[in-house]
Amino acid sequence: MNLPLALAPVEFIDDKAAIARLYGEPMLELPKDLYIPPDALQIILDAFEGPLDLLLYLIRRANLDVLDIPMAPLTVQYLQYIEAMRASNLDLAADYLLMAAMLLEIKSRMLLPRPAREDAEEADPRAELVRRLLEYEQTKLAAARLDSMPRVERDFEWVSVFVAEKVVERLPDVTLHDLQLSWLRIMKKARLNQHHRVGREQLSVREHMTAILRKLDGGTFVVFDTLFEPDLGPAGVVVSFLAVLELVKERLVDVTQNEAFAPIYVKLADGSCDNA
Amino acid sequence: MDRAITPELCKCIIETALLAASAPLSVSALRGLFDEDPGPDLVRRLVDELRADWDDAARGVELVQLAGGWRFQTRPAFQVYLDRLKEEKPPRYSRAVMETLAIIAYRQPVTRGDIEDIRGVTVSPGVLKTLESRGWIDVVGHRDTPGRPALFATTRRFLDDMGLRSLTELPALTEIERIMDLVDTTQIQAADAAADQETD
Amino acid sequence: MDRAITPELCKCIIETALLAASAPLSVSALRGLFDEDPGPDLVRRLVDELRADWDDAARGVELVQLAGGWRFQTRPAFQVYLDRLKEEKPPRYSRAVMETLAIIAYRQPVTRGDIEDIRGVTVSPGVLKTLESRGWIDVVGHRDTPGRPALFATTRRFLDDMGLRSLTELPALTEIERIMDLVDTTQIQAADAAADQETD
Repeated sequence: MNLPLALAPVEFIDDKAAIARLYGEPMLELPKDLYIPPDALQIILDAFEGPLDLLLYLIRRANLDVLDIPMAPLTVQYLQYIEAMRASNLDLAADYLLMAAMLLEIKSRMLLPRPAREDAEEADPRAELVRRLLEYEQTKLAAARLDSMPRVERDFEWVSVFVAEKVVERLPDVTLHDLQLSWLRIMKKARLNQHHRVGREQLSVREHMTAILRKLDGGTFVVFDTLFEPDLGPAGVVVSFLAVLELVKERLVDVTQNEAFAPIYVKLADGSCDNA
Repeated sequence: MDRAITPELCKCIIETALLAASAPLSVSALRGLFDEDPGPDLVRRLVDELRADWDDAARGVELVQLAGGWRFQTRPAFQVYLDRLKEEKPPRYSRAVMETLAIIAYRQPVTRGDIEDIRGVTVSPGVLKTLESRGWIDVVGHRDTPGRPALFATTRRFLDDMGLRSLTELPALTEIERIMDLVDTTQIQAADAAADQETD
Repeated sequence: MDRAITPELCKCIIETALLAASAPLSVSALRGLFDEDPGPDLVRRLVDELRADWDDAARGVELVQLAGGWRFQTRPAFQVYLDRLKEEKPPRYSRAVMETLAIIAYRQPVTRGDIEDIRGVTVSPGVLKTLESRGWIDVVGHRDTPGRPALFATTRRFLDDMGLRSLTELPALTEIERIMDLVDTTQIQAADAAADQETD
């Protein structure tokens, strides 16, 4: 009988196929005239992840106890697979041959007569193989479970909505505190150098100077009266007036009056508005 | 499973697809979600409903229609928060820029020469350009002296950005001078050190 | 503007950030959204509320906690629809890849030699490259043995992509592990006895 071709590593053989029983477990019929088409062998080889996987398959298929492996039939089975693959000139991985050697070694060690008492502590020659088989089987199961866990892109997707960004350059934040510190620094330096006397000045006069310059921005004559906002109250008007005087003093504006009591006009000093 | 699909489930599927999509989805793409095509009219109606639902819930994300189809995107008002998740440090102005700004704020209108006199160093054109492009200063006139230098002053925008109603709300100079002796000089030195590391 | 922030707005901002994020956001990252830190307790409470809100609304999207923090993701039940929009199928990994991943996940840090010992076959470089390029494993060091082989471990991205908060949430290696414990003791002795019988 040929080897079953529909190989699936988790498949178990049914009892009818067993030709013998070992320790109460069914044993497989050992194939005699082995013929497996080469392409089928390639499939067999591809179906296994390596010698451990193949061994585990043979053990599970025969419903054998991993902890009590009958070395002789298992080794025969394994070697037959290997031989079939070699006979078909398949590129057999060295790992498979290494395992064959290991199985034969275990088998021969078990055949050796053992002194009765002394080596009671000596390990079963199969122990290492059993450990490796169990560890590999554990890995196989873990891999299958890992593969069945919900995984991004296969079982779910991340949510990441588009961030509507205005393409603006991020500008530095400046606080009043920063401004204050900068000013303090300037003054500290000024004091140390004693070069410049940073005087105290009425800030609101400066503010009004700027405001008036803005009003005159067009470069045309502006009626003097309109520079004052009655809403600001008497103090505001006075400050505005001081601002105009200051502007005149700094020759930033021209004030003209054609005749007494005629309207007074204010205009930016000549050329002042060129680049404004 | 698809056969007994309700409009409610249909809407839920469309919403899920739009939330997970990495590009806008057209109505015809959305129709492709289903085994049995619900037709363009139903899909269009459901997308409209979705947009309204999200608007009503006043969320930070909205469903918008673009050339390529529909897409969920964050509302611009939330950008300020999302920006904070970015690792980058906030940019800072160099010491030269900050001192120039302080001088213009307190002594306006001033010329570049004035600023240089006070700071004791020449002012690079880049410094004034930085402040001008920020909209914080502008030229309000020219002094009637040789060369007719431009006079700089702070703008309305500057006041707005600083949270001031008028320049008089700037910390008063006299006050500053008074507290100057009180402020532990370490604070200034620390600020100096920080500013020195920056480039302009 | 941040000053008068209400818990409602706070929640809306957190929701927006989580919807827009391209990676999980931790509670401390979420706290960084605000100018004034609302503190970990409030943020945690609001995130919990958000999760409940989305669950109650029976949407196709849920808020989940992963190793890297919180993230919105679509529910697996909706994948059948979303798959229809995909132009290419997500990669299916070979058994070699999945077994290598399992070994690294459960026994990290491991060298390539360790993996080969357990699997009983040589590990092709492509297998490790596949896992590395997916961002699921990386080299965390080198074992101090001849050749100084690289030690592989799984990444946080692996946990996030598998929907896990930590490695302890990996499915336990139960049954077989139990057997393994017994192998070294009683079972081996029993096997010894049996082996003695076999050698006749």
